[in-house]
Amino acid sequence: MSLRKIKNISLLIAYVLAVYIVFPNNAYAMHIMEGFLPFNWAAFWWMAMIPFVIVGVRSIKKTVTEHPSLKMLLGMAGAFAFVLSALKIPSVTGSCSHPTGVGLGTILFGPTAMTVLGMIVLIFQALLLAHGGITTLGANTFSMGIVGPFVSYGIYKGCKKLGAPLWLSVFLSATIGDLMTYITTSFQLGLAFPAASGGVMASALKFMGIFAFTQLPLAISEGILTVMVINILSAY
Amino acid sequence: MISIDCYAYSNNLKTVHPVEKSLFAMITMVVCLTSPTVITPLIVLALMAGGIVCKAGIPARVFVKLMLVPLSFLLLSVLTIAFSISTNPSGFWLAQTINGVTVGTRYPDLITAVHLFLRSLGAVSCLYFLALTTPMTELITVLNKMRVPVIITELMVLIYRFIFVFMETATTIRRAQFSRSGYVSFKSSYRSLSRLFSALLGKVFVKSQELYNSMAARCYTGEIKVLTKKRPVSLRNYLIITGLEIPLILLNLLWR
Amino acid sequence: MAELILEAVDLEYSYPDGTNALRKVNLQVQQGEKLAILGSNGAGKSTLFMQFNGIFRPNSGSIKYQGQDISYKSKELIELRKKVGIVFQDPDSQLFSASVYQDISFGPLNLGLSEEKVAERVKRAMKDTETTDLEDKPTHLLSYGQKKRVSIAGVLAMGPEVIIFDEPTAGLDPRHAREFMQLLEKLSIEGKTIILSTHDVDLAYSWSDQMAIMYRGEIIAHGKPGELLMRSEIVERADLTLPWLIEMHTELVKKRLAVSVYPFAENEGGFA
Amino acid sequence: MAELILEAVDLEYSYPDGTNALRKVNLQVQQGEKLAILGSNGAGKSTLFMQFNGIFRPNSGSIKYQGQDISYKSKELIELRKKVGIVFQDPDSQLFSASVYQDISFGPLNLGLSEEKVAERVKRAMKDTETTDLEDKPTHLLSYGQKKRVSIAGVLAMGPEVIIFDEPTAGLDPRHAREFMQLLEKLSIEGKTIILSTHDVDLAYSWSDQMAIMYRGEIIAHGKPGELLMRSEIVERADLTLPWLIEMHTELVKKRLAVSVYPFAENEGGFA
Repeated sequence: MSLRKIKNISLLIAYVLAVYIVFPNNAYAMHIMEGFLPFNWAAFWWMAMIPFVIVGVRSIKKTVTEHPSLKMLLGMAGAFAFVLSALKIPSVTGSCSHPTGVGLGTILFGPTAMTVLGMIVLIFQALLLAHGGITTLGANTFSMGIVGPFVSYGIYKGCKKLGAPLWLSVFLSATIGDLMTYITTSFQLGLAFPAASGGVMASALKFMGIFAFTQLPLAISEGILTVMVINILSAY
Repeated sequence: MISIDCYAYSNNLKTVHPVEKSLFAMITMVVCLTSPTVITPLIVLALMAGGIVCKAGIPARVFVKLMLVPLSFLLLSVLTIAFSISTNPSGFWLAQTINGVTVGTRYPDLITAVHLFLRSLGAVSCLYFLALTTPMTELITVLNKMRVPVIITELMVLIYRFIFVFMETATTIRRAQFSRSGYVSFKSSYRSLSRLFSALLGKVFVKSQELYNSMAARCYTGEIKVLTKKRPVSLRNYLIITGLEIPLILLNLLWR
Repeated sequence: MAELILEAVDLEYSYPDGTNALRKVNLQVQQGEKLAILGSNGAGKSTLFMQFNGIFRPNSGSIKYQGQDISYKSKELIELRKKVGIVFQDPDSQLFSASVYQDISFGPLNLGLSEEKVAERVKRAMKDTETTDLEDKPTHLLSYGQKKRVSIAGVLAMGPEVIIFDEPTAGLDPRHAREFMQLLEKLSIEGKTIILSTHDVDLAYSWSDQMAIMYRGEIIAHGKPGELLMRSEIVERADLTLPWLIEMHTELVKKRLAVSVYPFAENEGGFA
Repeated sequence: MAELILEAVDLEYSYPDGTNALRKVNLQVQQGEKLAILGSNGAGKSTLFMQFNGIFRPNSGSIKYQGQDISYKSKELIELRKKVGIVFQDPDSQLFSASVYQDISFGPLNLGLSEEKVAERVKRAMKDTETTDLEDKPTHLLSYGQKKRVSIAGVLAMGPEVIIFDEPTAGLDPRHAREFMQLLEKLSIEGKTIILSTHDVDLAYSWSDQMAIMYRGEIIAHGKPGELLMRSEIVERADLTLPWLIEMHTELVKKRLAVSVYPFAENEGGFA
């Protein structure tokens, strides 16, 4: 083995170890923390979020006037999503992660409702657990409450149309929904902090690379788990 | 159950009007975010630490522990910004070239990273000031005053209440699973968790119907109206906020 | 005192999934009465209660409030629910807000009262249920007994004439159950009509002045508690046990140590 | 019979939020014993139980199983939990699987047994708890009493030596409570050691052969039930009520109608 190869391998090991030390539980890696985005970008993502929230509010209002008991159901679904995200799931690499519940929620309640619920859950995560933040709420809602659910929903519907079995549609929708959330966040960070050479793309790729270690296994674990839950639910 | 939440109901500032606390926290946060210098975040950090520990009476140990929560995200992201990989070894301040690929940090990136690090910590301390001193139920009424759509605040009321109900259920189910040797292997962990999730979800459906019935029994007709106890408005507090913010804003402006 | 306030006439009800929950239920409740409805789990007690303030609508038969069939139009329903309050068994599915004060104010606000009136009512209800010092605590930090008291306050604040309690002492330890019964006594003295369901025969016996026994969706007996419980065949059919006072008495009568009238006047019984 | 199976030594425990839950708890449980732990809500009964199979770890002091300090390494914990099973109070949180069969098989499957072995155990446990005909039913359609039985089956299927029941009769109507006590008797005859918590003094008195009284995280008395309950100051301090047999006896002694030994031998008491 050449010296170079050893150096490369040891660099990789150092990276893995570093991630393990920094992320003992992979806690909420993909919520951009309070104050991390520059003011302009924080404001931009807030603006980007608002139209989607308005659409979500309208659609919820409509369903709720037709079926008043759905308000309680939505409220409890939101609480459920919060509790879900506070539980650790064993990741396929052997460590632990927190599920996002985006895939499950979208399949059950649709993407527009998930935008509003997602935003509220993110507010509570910021204020009760200090994961994410108020200024970064727009950016986080955009990735977790808008991109994630809509991608999940599209894939779920698309797969069903193509005649894929339920488990596959559910798995792909939850896994890819999760991955898209993380890719969006990487781009948000890349946009705010472009690299001196290579710009936004280089920076986004850098963030993707760093978080891949925690996010890829999480996405797969969550996919598996969502399939198992949907299986139990559809059996009874 | 959630320590931040517990302190919000038991700290010395809990009777201060929620609008005053929100204003103070949010203005300071914006000031911190827009600061061109590392001095402002440091002052903000000290100010909030003082407010949380001395005024609100929250143990310093708790505050320090909470400040460590976002540290994993912060360190990893800040390092990502500080270090870059490139095939062009020029312009690096500190670097290591292996195989034609250079890993290292450039001076401006390093400055950005340090600034970012402090700014985030300053902003987080503002968030903590708000979260640790203001009960969530009162924050929701502040949102009401800000004309946030009613449906959002209504959902927030319900979600906040039932977070704790479901958390308790989840905890008892988990204990029951542990006592029957759940989570002992990889396979059993997935089995345990998927059942925990679906059992909880089942509860969501049952409980929401029960809640609807019991609210209907109390004349619920579609809108969740509640009365919140009014907190006294203090002119003195507004003066303090102004007195603290103006120098900080001036510092930001003069630095440019 | 002998005025009919609430009445179920030939009530039939089955759940949407087809479960037969109530079968030809007839029941009269007098104003100011203390009525205990005894029955095992699943006998139909809770389902009957949901009929009393119009949450469920009977398949046939009717509910009368002060002699009039209740209407299921939303305005009249609100009038009814103002008069007939239900305290549900599980406070965790009744309390919707984390703030005690907010939760209690919900009912009176729905009645369209002014904010001052509501504030006054909330204060009064908190005083009556001794929850005033819980005001600033979030619901999730309260004990089970405290939550129970808050949920009662939420109903009291609406100023109902009839208060229905679904299994009120389930999950309470003896001391809290005793405190709860004292609160009930107070309400009764104030002139409220009180209906409660329980499967604790001792409690029902010592507290109530009327008793109904339900079994599988039917009311199989209704009358004075002492008379009812002396008929041990009914008690056994309803999957209940005899109260110890009566059990003791029966033993003593067998051994010719006591005379065969029913033991003690009501409200002098054992625990509770 | 006189062999120690489970022991708590100077156990101290406080919850992460600082609540002091257990204070210097010492308790010995003999093999094959029927131990009732009495106490009001929040006395620390459930917290103590969670220590017995290692779900909570004491701040100081220790739990001994068959004379050895228990270890908190995951392998040894599995061994311990195989021996010491807990049936939790709320069957809804114990039944987390969709069907009865799935739920009962959860424990044995986690022990890594072969499918045949698991099937055999499940069958046996269903027979013992008379739930065989519920096998394919979804758990949410069961009645409260059935849920309770299934949750016991889930623990029995793991083949424990010691079975702990947290408030087993809470929420059960008298008939189901009676059936449950019969099941307990059967398990006891098979040689299982049984611990249960309750605030029903009558039940504890008539069933147990050892009794401990907990109050605010401490065990304030431990001994034979008859002797313990004659000391009314303890019972009152623990916010409990006297069993009616003893209450009656005390009254009779006062009126000089009976002699002052404690009434009836244990296991001959009233209801249950």
